Amino acid sequence: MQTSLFNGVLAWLPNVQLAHFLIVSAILFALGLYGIVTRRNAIMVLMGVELVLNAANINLIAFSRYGGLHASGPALDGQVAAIFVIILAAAEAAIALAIVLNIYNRFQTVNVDEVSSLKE
Amino acid sequence: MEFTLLGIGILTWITFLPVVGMVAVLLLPKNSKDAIRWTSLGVTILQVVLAVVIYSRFDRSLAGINSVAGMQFVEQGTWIDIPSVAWFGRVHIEYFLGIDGLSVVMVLLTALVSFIATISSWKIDRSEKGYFALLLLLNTGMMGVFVSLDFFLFYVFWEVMLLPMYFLIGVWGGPRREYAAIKFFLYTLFGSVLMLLAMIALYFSTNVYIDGAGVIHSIAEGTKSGLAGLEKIHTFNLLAMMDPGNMVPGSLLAGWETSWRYIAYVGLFIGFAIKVPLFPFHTWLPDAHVEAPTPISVILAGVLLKMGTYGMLRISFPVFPDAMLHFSWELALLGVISMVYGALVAMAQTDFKKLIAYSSISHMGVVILGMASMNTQGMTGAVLQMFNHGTITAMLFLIVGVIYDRAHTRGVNEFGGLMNKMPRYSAVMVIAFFAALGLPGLSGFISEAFSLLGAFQTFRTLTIIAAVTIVLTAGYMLWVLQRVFLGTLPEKWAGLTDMDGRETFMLVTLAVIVIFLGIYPAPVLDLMNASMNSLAGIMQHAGTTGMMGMQ
Amino acid sequence: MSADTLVTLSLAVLLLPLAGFVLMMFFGKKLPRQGDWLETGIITIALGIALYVLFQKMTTFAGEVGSLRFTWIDFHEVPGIGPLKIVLGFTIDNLAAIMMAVVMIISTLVHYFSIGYMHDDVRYSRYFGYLGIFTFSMLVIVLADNLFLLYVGWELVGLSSYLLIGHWYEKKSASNAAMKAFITNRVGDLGFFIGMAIMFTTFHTFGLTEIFAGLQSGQMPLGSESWLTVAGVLIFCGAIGKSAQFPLHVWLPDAMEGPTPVSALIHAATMVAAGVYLVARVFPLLTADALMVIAYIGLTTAFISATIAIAQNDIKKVLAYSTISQLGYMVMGLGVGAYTYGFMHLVTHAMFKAGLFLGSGSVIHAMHGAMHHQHDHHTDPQDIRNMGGLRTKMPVTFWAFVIYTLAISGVPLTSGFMSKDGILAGTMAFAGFTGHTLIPIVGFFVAGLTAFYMFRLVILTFLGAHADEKRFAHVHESPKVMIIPLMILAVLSVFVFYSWNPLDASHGWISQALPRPATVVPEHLAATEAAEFAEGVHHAHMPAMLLSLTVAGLGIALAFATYYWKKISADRIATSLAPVHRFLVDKWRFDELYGTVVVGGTLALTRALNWVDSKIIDGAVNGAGWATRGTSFISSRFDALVIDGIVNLSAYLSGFGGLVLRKFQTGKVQTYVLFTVASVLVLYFVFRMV
Amino acid sequence: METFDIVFYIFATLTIVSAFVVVFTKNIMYAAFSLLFTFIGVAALYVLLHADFLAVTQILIYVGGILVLLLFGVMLTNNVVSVDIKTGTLNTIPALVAAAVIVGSLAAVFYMTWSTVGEPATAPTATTRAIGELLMTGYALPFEVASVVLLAALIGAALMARRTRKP
Amino acid sequence: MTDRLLHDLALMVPETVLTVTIIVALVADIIFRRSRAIVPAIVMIGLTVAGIIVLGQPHESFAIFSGMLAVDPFASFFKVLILLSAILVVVFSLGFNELNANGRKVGEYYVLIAALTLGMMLMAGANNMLMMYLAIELSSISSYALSGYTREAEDASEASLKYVIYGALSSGLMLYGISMIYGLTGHFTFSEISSALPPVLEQGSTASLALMFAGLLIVAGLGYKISAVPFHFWAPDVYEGAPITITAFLSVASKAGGFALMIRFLSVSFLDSSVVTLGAGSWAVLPGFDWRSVVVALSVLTMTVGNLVAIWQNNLKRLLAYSSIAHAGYMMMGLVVLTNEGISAIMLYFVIYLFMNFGAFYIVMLIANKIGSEDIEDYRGLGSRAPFLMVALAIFLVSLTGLPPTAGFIGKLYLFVALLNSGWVWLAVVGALNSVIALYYYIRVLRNVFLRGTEQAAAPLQLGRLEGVVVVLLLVPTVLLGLYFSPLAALAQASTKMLGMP
Repeated sequence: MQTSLFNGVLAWLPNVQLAHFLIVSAILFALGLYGIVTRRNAIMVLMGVELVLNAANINLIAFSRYGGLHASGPALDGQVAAIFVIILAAAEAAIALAIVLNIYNRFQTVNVDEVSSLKE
Repeated sequence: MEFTLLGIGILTWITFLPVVGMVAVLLLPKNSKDAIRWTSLGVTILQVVLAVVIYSRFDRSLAGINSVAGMQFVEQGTWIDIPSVAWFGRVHIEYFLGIDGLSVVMVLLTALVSFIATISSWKIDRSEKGYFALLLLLNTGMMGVFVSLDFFLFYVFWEVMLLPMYFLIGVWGGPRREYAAIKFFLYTLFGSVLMLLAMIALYFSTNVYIDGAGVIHSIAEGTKSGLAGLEKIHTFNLLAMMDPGNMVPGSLLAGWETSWRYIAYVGLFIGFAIKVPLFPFHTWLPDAHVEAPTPISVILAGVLLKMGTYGMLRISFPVFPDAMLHFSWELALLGVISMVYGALVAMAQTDFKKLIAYSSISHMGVVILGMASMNTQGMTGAVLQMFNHGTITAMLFLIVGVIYDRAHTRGVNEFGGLMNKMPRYSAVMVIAFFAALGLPGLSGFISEAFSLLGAFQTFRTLTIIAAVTIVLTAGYMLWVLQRVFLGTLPEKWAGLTDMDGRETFMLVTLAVIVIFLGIYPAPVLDLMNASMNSLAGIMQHAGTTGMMGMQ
Repeated sequence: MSADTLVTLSLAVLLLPLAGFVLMMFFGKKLPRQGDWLETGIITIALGIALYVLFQKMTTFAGEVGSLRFTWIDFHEVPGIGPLKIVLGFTIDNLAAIMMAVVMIISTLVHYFSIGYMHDDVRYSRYFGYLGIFTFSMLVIVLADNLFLLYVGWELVGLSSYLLIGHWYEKKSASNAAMKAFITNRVGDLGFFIGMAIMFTTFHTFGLTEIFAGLQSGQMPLGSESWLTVAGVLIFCGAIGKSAQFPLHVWLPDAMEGPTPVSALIHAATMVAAGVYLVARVFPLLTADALMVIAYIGLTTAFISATIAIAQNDIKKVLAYSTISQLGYMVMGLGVGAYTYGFMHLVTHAMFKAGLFLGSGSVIHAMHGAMHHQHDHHTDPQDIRNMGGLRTKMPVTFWAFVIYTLAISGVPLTSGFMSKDGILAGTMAFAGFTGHTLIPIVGFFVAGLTAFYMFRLVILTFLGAHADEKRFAHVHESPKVMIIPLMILAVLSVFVFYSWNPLDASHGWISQALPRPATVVPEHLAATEAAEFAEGVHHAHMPAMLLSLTVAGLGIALAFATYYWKKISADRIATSLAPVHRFLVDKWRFDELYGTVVVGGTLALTRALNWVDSKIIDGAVNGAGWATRGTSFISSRFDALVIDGIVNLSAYLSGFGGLVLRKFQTGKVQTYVLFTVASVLVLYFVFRMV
Repeated sequence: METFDIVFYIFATLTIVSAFVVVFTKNIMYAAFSLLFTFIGVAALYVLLHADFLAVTQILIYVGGILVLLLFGVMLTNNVVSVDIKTGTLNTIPALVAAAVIVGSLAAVFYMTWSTVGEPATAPTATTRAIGELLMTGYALPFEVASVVLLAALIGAALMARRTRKP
Repeated sequence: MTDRLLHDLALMVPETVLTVTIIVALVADIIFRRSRAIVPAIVMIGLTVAGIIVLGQPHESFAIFSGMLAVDPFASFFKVLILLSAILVVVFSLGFNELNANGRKVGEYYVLIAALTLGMMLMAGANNMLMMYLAIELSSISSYALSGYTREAEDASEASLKYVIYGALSSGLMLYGISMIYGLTGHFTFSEISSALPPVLEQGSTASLALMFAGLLIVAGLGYKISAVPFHFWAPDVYEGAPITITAFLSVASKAGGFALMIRFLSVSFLDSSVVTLGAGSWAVLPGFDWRSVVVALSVLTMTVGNLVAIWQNNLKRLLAYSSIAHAGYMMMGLVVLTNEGISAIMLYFVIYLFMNFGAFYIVMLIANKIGSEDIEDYRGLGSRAPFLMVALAIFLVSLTGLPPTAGFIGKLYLFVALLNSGWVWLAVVGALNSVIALYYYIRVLRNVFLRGTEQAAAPLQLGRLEGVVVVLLLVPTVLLGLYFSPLAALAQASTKMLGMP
C-alpha cells in the first residue's frame, strides 16, 4: 500500500530533465529575492543573496551538464564559472559581514530598514 | 572689402575687444573702481570708433545675404577641423565672420547701445569689477551674433550672452531679480535648445566640397571644377545652407515644403521668437525689464531683442524660404497680435518701466509684421525699426532710470508736473515719447510706416488691424506723459534735480540720432538697401518658382 | 525767375518758422522780452515773402506750377517692382499759394495779438516757439506735392496742436484736451495712412501727380474700382479727424482749453481747415460715391454742431461749434462738387473766424483783467451770461466782432456771403443732378441757425446790460497790439478782397484761380462733370441767394427777438423742450458715448488683457498659485519655491514630477531592491508584448 | 522512473523546503541552519549533474566558510543572552507577488525553452582534473583576478570590521 | 603556448602594473606605518605608469587570454579615462580634511583605490561574461569598503551597507542572466554568443523570451554600475553618504567602466553580422532581444528622473549625484543609434564629463573643508568670500548644463548630432528639454552663491596654492575643449575600434 502510493506519486512525476533543475533554480532565485526584500535583519538579507547565487550556480552546472540549446554538447565552462561564483560569494559575504558589523557598532542594530537616514 | 589691424580683421577686433577689456578689468584690483569704469568705457569707445570705420568703409552696393562675395570684412578660416574616419565624415567648422547690409546696421546699433549702456553704468556701486566684466562679456556675445556667418559660431555667441545676462539681472537687479533672471534664462535656453536641434539637422542636410586649403565650395561649383582634390563634407556655413543645391539628397531637411522642414523651421522660429519676444512667448520680458538695472534694460531692449528678429532674417528667411512663405501669414498674425496686445497691456500698466517693456513687445511686433511682408519696403522698414527701436527704447529706459535714480519709485501715478521741475529732462522725454508713438520727423515713424506699407502689400486685413496700434500707442504714451510730466508737481518731489551732464550726454546723443534719422534715414537705409532687395528677391523667387527655381 | 523760384521762396517761408522754433526753444528765455520780437519778426518776414509769392503766382506765373522734388529714399532695384524711389517734393500752385498766404496772414496776426494776450505767461518764449513749429508744420501740408509729406505735416500739426492745447498743462482739463485732440486725430490719421498705403501699394509712389496719372491711365488701386472709392474715403478720414468732422468732431470744443490766440490760429482758421485743403488736393481722385460720403459727412457735421452751438454759453465753445459747423459746410461744398466755393469758404472763414476768436480773446482778456482786479477767481470769464453791454467799453472789438458775425451769417457785402452762397447754390445744383434734396434743405436750415446763434452771441456779449456793475467798471479795451489785428481781419472780411461783385464771386480772382480740377477717375465713376455742374450752379445762383438771405434774416431776427427784445423767452423754450435742450447742452452726448464705449471699452480691455497676461499667459507658463494650492499633497515648500520664483509650467510639471519621483527614494534599501526587481519584470512584460 | 529521479526529487524538495524556511522563519538561528540544508541539497543536485568537484567545493566553501561566517555575524550582532534573535519582515505582500511572478515567468520560460533538451549523449567523466586544467589555461586570467578580488575583500573586510572607538 | 602567454601578458602590462602596485603599496603600508605619504605616492606612481603604458599600446584589437579580455583602442580610451580619474581622486584625497582627520590610517584607502581602478580597467576590457562578472565584483567590493571608509560617520556606514546589499543583489541578478545566456548559447565570450545566437533563436520563439529575460537581468546589473534609472536607487544615498572623493570617483570612473562594458556587451554579443547593407560605422542588432528599445527607455527615464529629482535637492553632493544620474541618461542616448558615431559621442562626452564633474566635486570638497557643509543654503554669499572658486564652480556647472562656450556643450552637441543624423529626433528633443530642466537646479546653486548674500560680511576663504592649481587644471580643459575640440573629437572617433565589431 505504502509502496504503491509512493510508486504512484513517482509515476505521476515526470522523468527528470534539464528543465527540472532549472525550475528548482528559479524557485531558489525567487526565494532569495524574497528574502532580500523582506528580511529586516541584514544577515538574513545576506542569506537571501546566497540563495540567489546558488540558484545561478545550479543553472550554470545544469547547462554545463546538458549542453543547453546550443549544438556543442556538454562543456565544463559552466562548472568553472560556478567555482568563481562560489569564490566571489565568499568574498562578498566577508565584506558584507564586515560592513554589517560596522553598522552594528554604529547603530546598535542590524535591521536594514532602521538604517535609512539617507533619503529624500 | 577688407580691413585689418595688426593682421587681425576688424570684425574680430570689434567682437573680441570686450573680452580683452574683461580680462583687463579682472586683473585690476577690486578697489580701483574708476580704473575699471574707464577701462570698460574705453573699450566701448574703441568699438564705436571701429563701428565708424566699418560704416565709412562699407560698400553699399554689395548685397550679401546668400553670397559670400557680397559679404564684407570677411574673415574666413578653419576653426575646428576633425579628419574623417571611415564611418564619420570630416567635421569642419569655420571661423567665418562677415557682414552685409543686414548685419552692419546691427553692429552699429550694438556699438552705440553698448557705449551708452556703459556710461549709464557709471552709478553702479556694488561689485563693480564683476559687473563691468560681465557687461563686456555680454557685449562680445551680442556683437558676435551679428557678425557670425557660421551657424555654430552664431549659436556659441548666442548662448554666451545668457549667463552674463542672468547675473547682471540677478545680482544688480531689483527686488524680484532672482525670479526675473531665472525666468529669462529658462525661457531663452528653452528656445535655444530647439534652435540647436534645428541647427544640427541643417548641418546634416547640407553638403559642400572642401578643397585642400580648407576652402568651401558649393556642390554646383565643385561639380563644375571636376572634383579634383575635393572632399565632400557637412557644414555649418550659413551661406552654404541657403543654397538648395547643397542639400544632401534624402537627408532630413532635404526637399521642399516637407513636414520636417516645417518642423525645423518652427523649432528655429520658437528660439528666435522667445528672444523677440513675440506673443505668446513674451512673458519673460516685463519681469526681466522691471528688475534689471537701467543699463541692462537698455541693452536688453536695445540689442538683445533684435537678435531674435535678426536671426529670423539672417537664418530662417534664406534657409527656409519655403517654410517662411508657408507660415508668413501666421508670422504676420503673431506680429499683429504682439503689436495690439502689447499696446493694450501697456496701457494698463502703472509701473513706468513695465509699461515701456510692454511697449517694446508692441514695437517689436512691427518688426515681425514688416519682415513677414517679404518685400523690400516691409523688410527695410523692419530692419530700420530694429535700429530705431534700439535707440528709442534705450532712451525710454534711460528716462525711466533717471527718474528712478532720483525718486526710487517708478509708479507713473506718483508723479506729475515734472515738466516744470526738470525742463531738460522733459525736453528729451518728449522727443523719446513722440518718437515711440511714431511721430513723423522722428525715426520711429519712418520705420513703422515702411513696415506697415510693406505689410499692406502682402496682408491687407492684418495690416489694417495692426494700424490700430498707431492710435493705441499714442494713447498710452500720451497718458504716461500726462501723468508723469504734466499737471502739478506733488509736494514730495520738490527736491528733484534735473539731469546731470552724464545723463544729458547719453540722452542727447540718442535724441540727435533719433531726430536725424527721422528726417534723413538714407544713411542707414543705404547700408541695407542692396541686402534687403536681395533677400526680398530670394523670397519672391522661392515663392514663384519653388525648389526647382532655387537650384 | 521762374515758377520754380517761387518754390524756393516758399521753402524760405516754410523754414523761417522752423528756425524761429529752434531759436526760441534754445535761446528764447535768454533773449530780451523773451524773444517775442524775434519770432514775430521772422514770421512777418515770412508773411512778406508769402504775399509776394502769391502775387507773383497770380500775375506772372498764372499758368505755371512750380515744383521742387528730391529723392528722399532710393530703394534701387526692388524685386517685383523695379526701380523704386521715394521722391518727395514741394509744389506751388494756386491752391498752395493762396493757402500759404492765408496761413501766414493769420499766423502773423495771431503772433502780434499774442504779444498782448500772453504777455505775462509763464512759458512765454516757449509759446512763441510752438507757434513757430505749428506754422512750419502747416506749411508742410500746404506745400507738399505728395501724400507722404502731407501725412508728415498732418502729424506734425497734431503735435503742435497737442503742445499748444496743453500749454497750460498744470490744468488737468488742458492736458486732457491735448491728449484727446491728438488721439482723436490719430484715429482719422489711421484712415489716411491706410488710404495712402493703398495708393502706394498700387502706384509705388506717394506723388499726387503720379497717382493721378496712374489713375488716368486706367490703373485701379489694388486692381478694383471699389478700392478707389474706399481709398478716397480713407484719405478723407484724415480730414474727418483734422477738420473735426462727425464723428471725430469731439476734440475741437475741448481744444478751447488752449490760449485763445491758438484757438484762432489752429482751431479755427488754419489747421482745422487742413482737412478741407486735403480734400481739395486729392479732389481729382475722388469718385462720385466718395464725394457723396464726404457731402453727407459734412452735412451731418454742420447740422449737429450748429444745433449744439445754440445751447452753449461759453463764448469759445459757441465759436468752436460754429467752426465745426462751418467746416462741415466746406466739406459739404467740396462733396457736392462746389470745389471753388468750398475752398473759398475756407479762405473767407479763416479770416472772420480768426477774427471772431481773437475778438473773443480780447473780450476774455478784458473780463479776466476785470476779474483779476476784483480778485474774483471763481467766475468764468468765458461765460457769456456773465458778460453783456461790452459794446461801450470795447468799441473796436465790438465793431470788428459785428463785421465777422455778419460775414459768418452770410449777409451781403461780406466775404462770407459770397462763399456760403456759392456752396448753397452748389448743393441745390447737386440736388438737381442727383436727387439728394436733403442736402440743400439742411444746408439752408443750418445757415439760418448760424445767423441765429452768432447773433445770440453778439447780443449777449456786447449789447444789453452787464451782469455785474462793479466788474463792468474795470473792463477796458485791449491794447493796440491786440486790436490792430482785429481791425485788419475785419477789413479782410469784406467782399472786395475776393471779388469786385459783392453778389457773385464767380468772376472774382479766387474763383478764377481755382477752377474745379478735372477728375482722373473713370467716367462712369466720376461725379457730374465740372462744366455741367458750373452750369447748374449758375442756374441755382439766384434762388440760392434769395433763400439764404431769407434764412439769414430770419435767424438774425429771431436772435434779436429772443435775446435783445426778449419777445420770446429763451428760458421758456428751454424748459418746455427740456430733453432736447439738455441734449444740445450736452453736445448730443458724444463725449459720454465715446467715453463709455471707446475709451471705457479700451481701458476695460487693457485691464482684462493685463490680467490675462499676468495670470493666464504667464500663469500657464508660470504655474500660478491656483494650480499649486489645488494640489493637496504639495507641501508648503512648493509654494515657497513658487514665490522664490522658479516654476513655470514646465518647471511646475517638472517640480511635480520630481516630487512624485522623490517618493521612490525612501531611504530603505530593500524597497529599492523591490523597485528594481519590479522594474525588470515590468520591462520584461512590456517588451514581451511589443 | 529511476533512482536518479527519486534522488533528484528528494534533494530538490530538501533544497526548496529548507530555502523556504530560510526566508520565512522568524528565528535567525533556524534560518542559518536551514541554509545549511539548502547548501547540502544544492550540493546533492550538483552530484546528480555529475559535478562532483563542484559539490565538494560547495560543501567546503559554503558550509565551511560562508555559513560559518554568517553564524559569526549572527553571534556578533545579536545579544545571545537575551533571546532577541527573531527578526521582522517588511514589504511582504509586494515581495510575495514579485516572487510569484518571477517563479511563474521563469519556470514557463525554462520549461518551454529547454524541455526539448534530452539526456546528454556523452557519458559523465570525472571533472576535477579537467577543471584544474581549464583553470590553468583558458581560465588563468579569471583565476588571477579572483585572487585580487579576494585580496581586496580581505583588506576591505579587515578595514570595516576593525573595532574603533566610538566617536 | 608560452609565446601566446607572453604576448597576452605584454598586452596586460597596465593591469599587471596595477596589481603589483596594490601589493607593493600594501607591503609598504605595513612597513612604513607612520608615513601618510608613501602609499599615495606609490599608488600615484603605479597609476601614472599604467596610464603611460596604456597610451603606448598598439592601436589594434587583440583578444587575450582565450578571449577573456579585449585590448583595443576602445578599451584603452576608457582605461586612460579611468586612470586619469584615479590620479585626480588621489590628488583630491590628499587634501580632503574629513579623510585625513583624527589620525586615521589611510594606507588601505589608497590600496583599495588601486584595486577599484583595476576592477574598472578590467571592466573596460572584459570580453567575456565571466570576466564581466569578476570585474564588476572587484570594483564593487572595493567601492563597498571605500564608500564606508570614514566609517565612524553614520552616513558613510549607512552608505556602505546600502551599497553592499544593492550591489550584491544586482550582481546576483546579472549572474542569473549570465547563466541563462550560457544556457542558450553555451558560451561566455561575447563574440561567440553573437555567432551562437542565430541558430538558437531559430529553434523557437520561446528562446527569445529567455534571451530577453536574461538580457534584462544583465542590463539591470550593468545599469546598476552606470546608475541608470530604475537601477539607480542606491546612487543618491551612497553618493551622499560616501566620502566626497569616492563619490566623485564613482560618478565618473565607475560609470566609465560600466559604460565601456555595457557598450561592448550589448553591441558585440547581440551583433547581427548577417546584415551587411548598412553604411560604414553602423551595425544591426540581432532579433530576439531588442536591447535598443530597452536602452531608449532607460535613457529617457534616467535623464528625466535624474533631472526632475535633482531640482529638489538641498545637499550639493546629492544634487551632483542626481545630476550624474541624468548625465548617464544623456550618454545612453549615444548607444541608441547603433553607430560608431554614437559611441564616439559617448566617449567624447566622458572626457568632458570627467573634467567638469571632477571640477564641481572638487570645489564642493574644498568648500566642505572650509565651512564644513555641503548644503546649498550654506553657499549663500560665497561669491564674495571665494570669488575664484565660485566662478570656477559656475563654469563647471554651466558646462554640466551644456551651454557654450564650455566643453559640456560640445559633449551634448555630439550626442545630438549622432541622434539627429540617425533620425532620432524625438529623443534628441527629450534630451534637449532635459538640459533646460537641468539648468534650473544648477543655476539654483549659482543663485545662492552670487545672488544671495549672507547678512553679515564673512571673512574671505583662503585657497591653498596647490588647490588653486588643481582647480585651474580642471578648468582649462572645461573651457578650452569648448572652444577647440578637434583633437579630442579626433581621438574619440579613432578610438571606437572595438574587438568584434565591424
